[in-house]
Amino acid sequence: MVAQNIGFAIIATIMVIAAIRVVTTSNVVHAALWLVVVLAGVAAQYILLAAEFVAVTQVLVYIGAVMVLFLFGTMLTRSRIGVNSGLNNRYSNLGIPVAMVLFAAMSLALADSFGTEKLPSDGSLVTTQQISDQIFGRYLLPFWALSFVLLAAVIGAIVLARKD
Amino acid sequence: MAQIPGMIKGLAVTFNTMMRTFKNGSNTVQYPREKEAPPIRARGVIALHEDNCTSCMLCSRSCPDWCIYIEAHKELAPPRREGGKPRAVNKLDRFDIDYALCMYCGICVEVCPFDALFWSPEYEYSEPSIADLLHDKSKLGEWMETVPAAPELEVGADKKKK
Amino acid sequence: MLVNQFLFLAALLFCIGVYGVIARKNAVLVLMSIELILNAVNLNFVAFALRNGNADGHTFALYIIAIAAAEVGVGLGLVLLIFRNRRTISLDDLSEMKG
Amino acid sequence: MHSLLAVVIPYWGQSLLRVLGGLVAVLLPAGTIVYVFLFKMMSFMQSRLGPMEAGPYGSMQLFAEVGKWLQKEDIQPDNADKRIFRMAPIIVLMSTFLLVAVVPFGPDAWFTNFETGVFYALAVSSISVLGILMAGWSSANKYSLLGGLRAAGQLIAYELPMVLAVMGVVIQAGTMNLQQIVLAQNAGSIFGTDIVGNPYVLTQFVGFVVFMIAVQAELTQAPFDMPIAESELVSGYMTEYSGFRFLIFFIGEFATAGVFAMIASTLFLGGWGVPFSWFGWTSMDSVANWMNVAGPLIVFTKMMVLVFLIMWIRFSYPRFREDQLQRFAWKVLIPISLANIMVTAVLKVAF
Repeated sequence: MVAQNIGFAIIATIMVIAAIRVVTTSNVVHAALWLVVVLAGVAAQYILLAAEFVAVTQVLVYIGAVMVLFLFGTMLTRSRIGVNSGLNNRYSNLGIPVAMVLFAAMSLALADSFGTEKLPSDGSLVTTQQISDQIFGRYLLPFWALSFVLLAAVIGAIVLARKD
Repeated sequence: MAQIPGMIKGLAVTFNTMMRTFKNGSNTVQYPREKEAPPIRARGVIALHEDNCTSCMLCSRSCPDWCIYIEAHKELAPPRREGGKPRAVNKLDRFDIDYALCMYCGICVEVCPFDALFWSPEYEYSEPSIADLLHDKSKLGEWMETVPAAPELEVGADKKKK
Repeated sequence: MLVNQFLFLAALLFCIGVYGVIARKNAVLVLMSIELILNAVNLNFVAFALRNGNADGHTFALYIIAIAAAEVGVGLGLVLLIFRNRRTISLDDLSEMKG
Repeated sequence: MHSLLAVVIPYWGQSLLRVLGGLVAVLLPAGTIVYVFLFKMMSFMQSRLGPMEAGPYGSMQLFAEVGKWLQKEDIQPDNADKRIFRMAPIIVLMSTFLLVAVVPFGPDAWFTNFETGVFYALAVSSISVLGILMAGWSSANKYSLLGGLRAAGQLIAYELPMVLAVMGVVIQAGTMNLQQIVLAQNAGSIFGTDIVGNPYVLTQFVGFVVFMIAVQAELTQAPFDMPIAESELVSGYMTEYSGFRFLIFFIGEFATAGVFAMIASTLFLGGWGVPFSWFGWTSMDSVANWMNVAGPLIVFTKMMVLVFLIMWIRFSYPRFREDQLQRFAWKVLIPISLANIMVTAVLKVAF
């Protein structure tokens, strides 16, 4: 149990620092790379939570595809090396109190409802088969909806990207 | 689909070349160990036959790279006939070819009216320093030893007209 | 491991993402902040899946990952189109309704 | 499952063995591939002998090259984003090391026995794209940037047919665990004859061809080497790299070729196993212990065969144009692999 907590603490610290760098750094590509660190940390947390399949999917889809798309997009829109001013808007200082209040509210709610409840340490490992049974059984309708969303996204992206 | 036979043929070409190299050895040679005999009339290095040179400067002027440097002075030579006037002849002081510039076109050899320049097939004269590629008169004279005898004319070729 | 440690981490990521959405002007950076928010939500789903001992959370985490991929695809398509037409991807400059 | 040659090894010893094994499993194939294929086979296919001076028959050439690269000056462009520039090659190499972690080398000789091994392999192989994009962007060089963007576009496009080709194997084996896939192939039978087991290269031939083409593209080897097209982009994303940073890219390229070939041999050629019917084995537990030693050699042999294929194609074909490359992925490979999945699924249900 202790080893897992130490792992959690290290990964969580790295994730929070990286997430703060994502929203404060003054270079778009650096922000994207910090975001990669956050996403890899999330994948590591999934492994701590015994969610192997979701972790691997996270790496495959987020790091392998989404972040590459991001980097692609930023590089195509002329992101320069070095500091790029003007990434924040006029209300940027407004964000800090909003985020603070939001976090305070959430922590109160979380501390109130879960307190020191422990995760089951001997929880049975969720197998890939269980997940697939869920996807193609109980949650088939959202899966269909999702496939239509993806199809629409593909068509939409092609339409947007075409020159004429 | 129509390209597939061609693609397989392409793979076969490289594979057959590999097997041939295994069996018969390569088309290349391992240079410092084995040396290929240069072909006849190979253009290796230009040799100078100093006695034939009259410092006429034709080679130097026709050189596209200006890599031939000639300096000479006039001297009085004894007359040919008894009691005649002494002749003025050009005495060669300097005849350098800068092989760092030379492009081995051979125009100087062609243009020389007195057969003072010859092609030699020697090619191993690279130097660690570029300045050493400037061959002077004596070095160019040494190359004369390596100049082969002129090969036989081909059948039916015109003899040089006198 | 406590349930709350994961939930607090997710809440923190969520709030950082919210700050990013409010504070950033660059469209790509706003999309990245939205990714942070989605990941915080996913972390919650998976943590609750372990707490409740079933695979529902995993399933929906996968669905959200797929949705996020689609969102980024379309979002970046939009950003590129805007960049092609306006030579800028600053959201403040896109407030007018003229084409 | 912790008896290697019937010797019980403590946990720390196993971990140490795994780390060392990982290093060997990445670097040894890379060196062998570079010497046997890049130096010698390529030369022979061009009717020349290749390096001959360093060591007998040029066998020490590799060490000479490494020495040369290590003593070169480490140049970083003035305008480069230095930190990212330094990180990029390491990320590319890291992807290779993560990839080798799931390849099984014997009944007990594996690094990790991941339940979703195939999926994991496909996921971590895509990390190298990040390193390539980082290298291309941070070099502050338009050729590098173009090369990086081309590489990213190509690698994403060919990732899809690769995943889809593997799906056929996963459906037929009914598992994503590479160890189980090896077992399914070697203990299986085709229509009752189990003389060669059931290597999926026979039943999944279409998948195998698609997978190998996609591997060729993922490695940016010759018909697909548009990202480093030297006649137009100098050397693509590697243009600004020199010295040991280039060496890391170089090792990464050929080590990844080796590891991908290992994965392909595990998926399609039966991996570390020999057909179990030869020795009368029936399950994983009845496999003799000496397979832990013979297994790596068998994997290595199969890897060499597959790398020979990859390199043979690399040395034979001219380069695709960028639009041909993309069209080939989206209009040929993906439909074929989708059809392959459909046919496999239908047959799996039917039998």
